[in-house]
Amino acid sequence: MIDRLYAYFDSPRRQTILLIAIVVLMALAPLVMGRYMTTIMTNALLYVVLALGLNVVVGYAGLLDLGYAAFFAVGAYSIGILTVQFDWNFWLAIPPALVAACIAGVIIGGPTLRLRSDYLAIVTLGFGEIVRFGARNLEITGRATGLSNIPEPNFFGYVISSYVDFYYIFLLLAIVAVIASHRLYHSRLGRAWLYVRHDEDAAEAMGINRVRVKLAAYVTGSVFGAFGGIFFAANLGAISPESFSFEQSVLVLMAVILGGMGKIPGVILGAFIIILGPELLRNLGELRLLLFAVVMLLIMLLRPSGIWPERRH
Amino acid sequence: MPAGLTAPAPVRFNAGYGGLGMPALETFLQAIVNGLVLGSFYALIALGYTMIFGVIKLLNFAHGDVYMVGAFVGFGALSLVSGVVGAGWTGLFIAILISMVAVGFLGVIIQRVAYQPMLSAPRLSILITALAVSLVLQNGALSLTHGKYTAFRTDLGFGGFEFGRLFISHQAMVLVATAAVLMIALEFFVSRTMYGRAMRAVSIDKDMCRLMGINVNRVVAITFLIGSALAAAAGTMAGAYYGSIWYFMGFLIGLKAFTAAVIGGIGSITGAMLGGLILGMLESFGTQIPWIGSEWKDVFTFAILILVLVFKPTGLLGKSEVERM
Amino acid sequence: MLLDLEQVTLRFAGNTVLDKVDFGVEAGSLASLIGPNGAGKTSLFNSITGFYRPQEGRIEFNGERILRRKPHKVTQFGIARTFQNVRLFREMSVMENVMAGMHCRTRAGAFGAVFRTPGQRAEEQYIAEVAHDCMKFVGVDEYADRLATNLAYGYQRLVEIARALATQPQLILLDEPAAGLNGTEKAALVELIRRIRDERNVAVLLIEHDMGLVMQVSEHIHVLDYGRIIAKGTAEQVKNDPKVIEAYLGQEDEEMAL
Amino acid sequence: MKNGMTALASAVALGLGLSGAVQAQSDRILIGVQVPTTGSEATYGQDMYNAAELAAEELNAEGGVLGMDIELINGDSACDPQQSVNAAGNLVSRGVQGIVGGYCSGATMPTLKVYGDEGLPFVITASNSTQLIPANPGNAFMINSTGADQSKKAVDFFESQGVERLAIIDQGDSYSQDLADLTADRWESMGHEVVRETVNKGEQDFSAVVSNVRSNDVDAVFWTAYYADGGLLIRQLRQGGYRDTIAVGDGSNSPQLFEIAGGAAEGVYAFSNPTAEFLPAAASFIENYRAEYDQDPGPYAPLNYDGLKLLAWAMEKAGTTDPAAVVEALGTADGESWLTGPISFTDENTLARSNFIILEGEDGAWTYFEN
Repeated sequence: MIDRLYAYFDSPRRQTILLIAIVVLMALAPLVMGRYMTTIMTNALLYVVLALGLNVVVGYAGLLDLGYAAFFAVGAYSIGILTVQFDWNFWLAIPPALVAACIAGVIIGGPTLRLRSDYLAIVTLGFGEIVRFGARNLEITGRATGLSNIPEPNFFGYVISSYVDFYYIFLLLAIVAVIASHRLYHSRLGRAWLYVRHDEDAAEAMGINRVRVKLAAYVTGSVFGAFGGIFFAANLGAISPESFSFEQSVLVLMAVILGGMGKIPGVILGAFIIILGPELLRNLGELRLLLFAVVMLLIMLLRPSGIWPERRH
Repeated sequence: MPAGLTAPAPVRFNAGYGGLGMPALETFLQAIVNGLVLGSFYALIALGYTMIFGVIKLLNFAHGDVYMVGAFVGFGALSLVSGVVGAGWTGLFIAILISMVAVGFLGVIIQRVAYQPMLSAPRLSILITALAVSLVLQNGALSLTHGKYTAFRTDLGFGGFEFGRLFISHQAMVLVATAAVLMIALEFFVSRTMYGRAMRAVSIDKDMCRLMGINVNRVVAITFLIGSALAAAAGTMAGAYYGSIWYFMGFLIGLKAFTAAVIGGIGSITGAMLGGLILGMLESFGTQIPWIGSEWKDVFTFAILILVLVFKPTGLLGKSEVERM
Repeated sequence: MLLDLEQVTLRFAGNTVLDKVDFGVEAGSLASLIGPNGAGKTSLFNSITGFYRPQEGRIEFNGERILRRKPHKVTQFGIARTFQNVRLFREMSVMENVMAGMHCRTRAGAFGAVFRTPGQRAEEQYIAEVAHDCMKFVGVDEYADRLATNLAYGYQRLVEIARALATQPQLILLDEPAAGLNGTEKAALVELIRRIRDERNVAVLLIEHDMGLVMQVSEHIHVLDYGRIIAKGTAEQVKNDPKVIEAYLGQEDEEMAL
Repeated sequence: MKNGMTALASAVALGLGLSGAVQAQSDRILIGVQVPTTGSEATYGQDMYNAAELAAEELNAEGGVLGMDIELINGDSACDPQQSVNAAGNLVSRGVQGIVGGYCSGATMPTLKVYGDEGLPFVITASNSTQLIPANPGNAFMINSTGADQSKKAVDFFESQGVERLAIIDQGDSYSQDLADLTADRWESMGHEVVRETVNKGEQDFSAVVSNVRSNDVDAVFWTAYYADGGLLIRQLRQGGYRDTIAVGDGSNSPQLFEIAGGAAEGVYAFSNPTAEFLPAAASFIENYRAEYDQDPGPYAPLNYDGLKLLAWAMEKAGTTDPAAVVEALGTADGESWLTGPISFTDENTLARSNFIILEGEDGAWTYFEN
């Protein structure tokens, strides 16, 4: 049944129509959604951006990254530090934040890419925790309390402030992230990620610089994460280290896995499930995380390519 | 109220040891004792990582949580037997044994249900599966305990030996001794028994073992049984020693024990023991360095992990992997 | 000499796999490397292409020192290879497989991809053209959109050659390209190897157990035994070399069917 | 069963949220209770929720507020910033007219903006980090004494005990770091010595901290974070041979500290907000609470009880549930005595009078030590 549904939407034309329909619906949604629903959807859209970013690393390049929240944190804290501690303009602070994320990507990726995949996973986890401990213990990051009073971005005189404004910002970000993911996938670099993931040696024999290609995946992923973090910080107006915990990394990873690694629509679906699911089950309390964990395990055992897997003939 | 707690404050030594009141020797010895205790926990858990990695080349993310489950099973067992034998040393030893057996089998079940079907899948898939198992155990315990700390009460008391400022509790001594006995028993098992030798053979070449008629599946199962049982023993002892258990207790220590296994050389049993001790000592002494505040302690451990993995991934006693292709 | 090896020595854990190998391939020539099993033929390939790092010696390609260079660098210099047991990107299409070869001849990165810059689009077009050309050259163009894993074994071998050609090499190393092929396919392979040299002016170095095929295509044959070159010359010269006969007599299997 | 029903109810509410118009019905007043009813601090949170429920029942029994019944909505913050923002959004969407609660300062912080945007009255009953003060848009009122008050209490106490070198240990979260910073500054400014330590949440082994405490020869240890890890620390301090004074902040004033620390918690001091058993006015509260929930009220129950009553009082005083009017009315609280003592506010909307008391651990329970 479900497979036939996917098959139906396998044609690019139908996919485009479906996509446009979804975008139009999403754009109109705040007219009928209450504040709560809009907030949750904003959160889901943030996760779409993060999950698509992690998907570049895990889904495309096949590198298990358990510290993705670190990139998210670098984006959020760069903006926070520049605007709060140094009184920079929000928009001016974005380029340095992105540069910081790229540097973080190189620092984390660089020395570790020679490692075998399971070591890589644990090292990224360690880096993620180091970033969080750093944020918690440094003066410039506001220590455990974090940074508050991050100014609301001013867009040519219009102050982006209400929850609806941020909904549209994240909708825009998500659309850009989808387009960017799609274009990356169908590019020289995107193919190189797949080559390296499938067979490193054969890829190298084809003249592909394995380390460089993987590094590009980390840096690309970190830029996605940083964009998410930048607007996350602007939206909440305050950030603290606990938002960038290991659990956050795991949730984003779950979104990628649930939806199906590598496939854009699947990852989007995964992000929505990860955010909307728990809200629907809010009163399940702790059980919801257990539920997610069990679902994740079952997916790995029974349908390892996710709910909406990558299809190839 | 336990004896000794209300004793008047001891006479203070005058500062004169670089600002430290405590004589350097005693500080040093105390750090060794602390390092031994920590190292025993790390080593017991690291053994599981290393053994499982040896036979199926899997980094078992769930191992830290097996330790946590071990603590809860030990707690349950102690509650059951304390009515009969009390919550003293006897009760605790029985609880440890029960926990080891029960959790050992849990390890085998995990291996059969979650890992066995994934052995031929891509590496990324089995890693994620291991992560999922870890999350299931963690959140299962979270749901059962509602995320609260469970007090692990024993009648062991707070007694100990005191030499000046150096203080060694009875519990710490028994703990280190128990860990040592378990490790010696393991060493004996691996080097002298048939299954132990089979285990080493499987870790070198699985296909060859199959040809030679070794039941590889059984060897893998026994490895999980022993690895998990050791973690369960560590978990129960930690519960009794620290006095409380909770669902998240396996996360950090799991990471650290993994670090210990890596330092010693993953795949090497002696390496895991050595690595555990070294990491325990490093942490114990590292945090005495005045300019590394205790808030940076875990960063210190992670930094060691990353440095070792990047610069000497084979660890101290590990064998280098066969060249590619 | 296009490729020139001098005194190359490779050891693994105390075993000497290659022992002071002197060896060369001329531009635009057809050469073969033969020898009994375990003689070190594939090790020699791996040493040339950077997968192994010989401890001693000198390897030059076009006058450029390539010893201990990374594999992708060696490919960039103009040496392409295939693998003994076909290593295609199995879950990707034939087209995508062949496009892999173009990676080292193009340069667009993430920025170009995301913003679809004119340069990037022109480059994608170029990649597609070259890939088509290479698929056509080996005769797999009709399968361009098939998954590599769904192709018959013989075709997979051809795709691998097309992929190697797409790196635009001056020298191509084929590791047992005829293994697992039937008679007709072998004949076509001989034809293809000749065309690679004649039409593309690419030198070919072959490892092959099928002596018939080797004798048919090779202009130069090098014989490796226990990590040493024991003989070199034309097919006739090698066939009658007593050292070669002795080496092959040592192991009494199919290889003797000269 | 109850959980299942509320799950269903909230799923329905979510559906309604989609269709937009969730308006408060005019015959009742919706009040959000933002406390952690799940997660590691759930014990405290559930307790606070119960107390608010008790207060609401009493008010409704007396005819309600402005003639309308009060209805509570649980906004579980789980002591987690992101979850609490979602919960706050949920409360606002469902049309609450005021909020009581706020337990973990870190989780309370980001919700200030959510309620501030709507101008809703927010009575903060437990969170007391001084970091909340500058972030308050003006609609929030703190009825728990702040960390500044507590640090003052603590410093006075240590001074009276003749302490010279004080070890201050926090847990690296907003609340405990704030209290530790304030206390350290004050203690140093008085010319004494401070040894600062931090333990990481989730860590079981505190031997490094214990060694540092012992080797630095401190006269007293002050733990500024929550009871769960506090119990571990106290136990290990005693196990490690430390015998001088130990005191804990108001995050550790739970009876459960004794469960975890065992005998080691004997003689430990706690700075505490007024807990029910030591409040003269609270006798009937305790009785009612026990009757209703079959357990003792925890340390923050009276504050949350007062919080709800105070909000109701402000609505009565304003004569309307209009948020701006209620906020203004709250500001005029005049020092009338409530369960936890007199409540009036400073210019910063914090409690004008410190209400901290000191408790001492004795025979496995807290006893009153001094005011």
